[in-house]
Amino acid sequence: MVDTKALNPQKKEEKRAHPRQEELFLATVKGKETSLPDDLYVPPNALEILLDSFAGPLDFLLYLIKKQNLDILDINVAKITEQYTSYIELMDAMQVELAGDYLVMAAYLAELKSRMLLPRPEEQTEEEDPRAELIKRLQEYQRYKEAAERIDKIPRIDREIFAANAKLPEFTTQAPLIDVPLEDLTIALAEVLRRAEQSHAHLINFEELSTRERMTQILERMRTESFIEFTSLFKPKEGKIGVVVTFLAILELLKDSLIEIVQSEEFGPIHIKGIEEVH
Amino acid sequence: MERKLSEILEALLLTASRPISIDDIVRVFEDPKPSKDEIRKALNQIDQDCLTRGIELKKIASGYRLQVKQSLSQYIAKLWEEKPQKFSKATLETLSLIAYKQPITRGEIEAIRGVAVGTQLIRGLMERGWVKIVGQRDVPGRPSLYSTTKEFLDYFGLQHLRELPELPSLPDLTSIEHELPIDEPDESISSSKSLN
Amino acid sequence: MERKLSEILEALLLTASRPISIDDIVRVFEDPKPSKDEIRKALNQIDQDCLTRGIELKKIASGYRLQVKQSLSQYIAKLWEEKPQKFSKATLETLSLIAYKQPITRGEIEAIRGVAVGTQLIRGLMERGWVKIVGQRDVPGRPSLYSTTKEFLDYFGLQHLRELPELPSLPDLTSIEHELPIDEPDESISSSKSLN
Repeated sequence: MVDTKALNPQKKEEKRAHPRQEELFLATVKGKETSLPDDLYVPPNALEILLDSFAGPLDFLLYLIKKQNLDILDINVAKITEQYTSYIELMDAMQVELAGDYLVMAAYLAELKSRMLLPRPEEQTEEEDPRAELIKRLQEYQRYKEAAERIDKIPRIDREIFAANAKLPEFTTQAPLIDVPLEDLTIALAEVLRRAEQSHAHLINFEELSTRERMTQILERMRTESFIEFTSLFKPKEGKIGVVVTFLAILELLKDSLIEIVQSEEFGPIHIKGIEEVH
Repeated sequence: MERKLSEILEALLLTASRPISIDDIVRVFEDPKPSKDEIRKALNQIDQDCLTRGIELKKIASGYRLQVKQSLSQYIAKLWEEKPQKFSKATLETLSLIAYKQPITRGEIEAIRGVAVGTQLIRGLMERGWVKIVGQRDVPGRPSLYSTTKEFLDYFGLQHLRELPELPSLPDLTSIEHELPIDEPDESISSSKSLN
Repeated sequence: MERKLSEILEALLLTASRPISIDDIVRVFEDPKPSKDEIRKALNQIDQDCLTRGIELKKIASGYRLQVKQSLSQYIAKLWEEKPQKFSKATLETLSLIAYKQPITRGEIEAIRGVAVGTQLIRGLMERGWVKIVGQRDVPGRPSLYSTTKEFLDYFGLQHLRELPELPSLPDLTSIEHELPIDEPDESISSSKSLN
């Protein structure tokens, strides 16, 4: 059962054209159909919640609780959690960030409700209403969330700003440009792999370097020849290993759709050629 | 000479792969070095010439940069083979917290965002050169204090932090106390609007 | 229009990291596309304008490119000497990924590193002559494939890529479970030694 649904992503585009949300989002509060307030930003693909007393995006539910139009004690937090879980399943990898946001919201609600339900210990009587604390935190977060959205709109390098570069002339410098010991390179790679290992938890296999080198050599040759006879790629003096390496390199390039293998007639010579650029 | 100087400056700007400052420029010359004023004049000359060109001279935090006029960036995007990088919400929010509240510790960022900030995320920001450690807060654990860098401003084409978009103001806390009708515009918002 | 076209072309030439052909240029436009003749005219215009600039238009086999006039090379060299750029961790990691995993796209590098790779970073490696584009991967966007160059091998005194130091083997996933003391030999290693 999946009673959550992601809002149509194309609403994002519509939103751009019409900054106000107009009638795009609707919610039902205590059986009454309600349009969303203008000052509430509901992201595309918002998590929609379906409860007895409320149906609509979670963003709006939180908004109502903030404004005390809805009592947190009336809210079935367990149901929200359940719907959140199925929502995550719906979201593809791209939206995981958004899903994380809703986890935060759901957690707030759960925490808030549990605190409201528990009898308050005597010595904490002057403690603030947990709702006020929640509101303060949400508001502070809201400010920076909006600030982040504004920063995201500033023109930036490689998106709206493109730095102009011309090719360097030939030149020689007295001073050595940089000094990189070879080990640094390996250490750097070991480091990046270790991190990749930690974050992805899967092995990244590195093919034999000689195969990689051969792939580069073949690609380079194709820049000038574009049509190479298959057999000319093999150098007898490289021996069996050389043949295997070259063959593996060809298979890799084929797999990556970087080359094609063609034969104009049966038993005719085999050629490899680059993939035609599609215009 | 004037003409010649602007040619040299153009060549420098187009090959530095980074913004260059007037000091950078001065250092390139043997004696007699051009004065800073002469350099500024030549930069103005370039700026003028750019009116009929595809590029423009932009002054940003760490110096000057020649960049494609923004009205033409649509064409560049077509030729550009890599999709522009999108930043995750987590990255943008962390970056904006550091930008607006610097210097700030990771704990303070986490307190506002309500979720943990991954080491990977901060490391990524530091590696891009947008964020740096500027000190330690004098509390137990001595957590690092983060600030944004000139490169951060360069990346967004800004000269100063104050050019960042204004931080949204906090809604009035007292107005939340009283119940508001759902389907009518929120009073607190309309009153805060009148402040702007 | 003439003027405008040459502005667009200049912008394209100054942002492409490779020479661009007239076909490349045509592709950038929506209908009505400029004719090849119009493009050639606009290129001529740029060539003319460059007489008083620091750059010149060059036609080479694979297309056109704008490059700094050779006569200004002494200043460029000075700028490069001035700041003997230190290789950042990001640059080293990118370079090592290109070396060990070539041919590789920028997206693939980013996927492994977990953070974005700036355009300038790759440009820097290409300008230094250590990295070059050897093709385009046949996927949407046709991202460039990067490989290391002969100069790269020369710099490190290598004849072949396979002479690069062997990669430290990745930690065995199962062995990560239990922590091992650093200064004592790993059991698995000592047991494999006994086989020799």
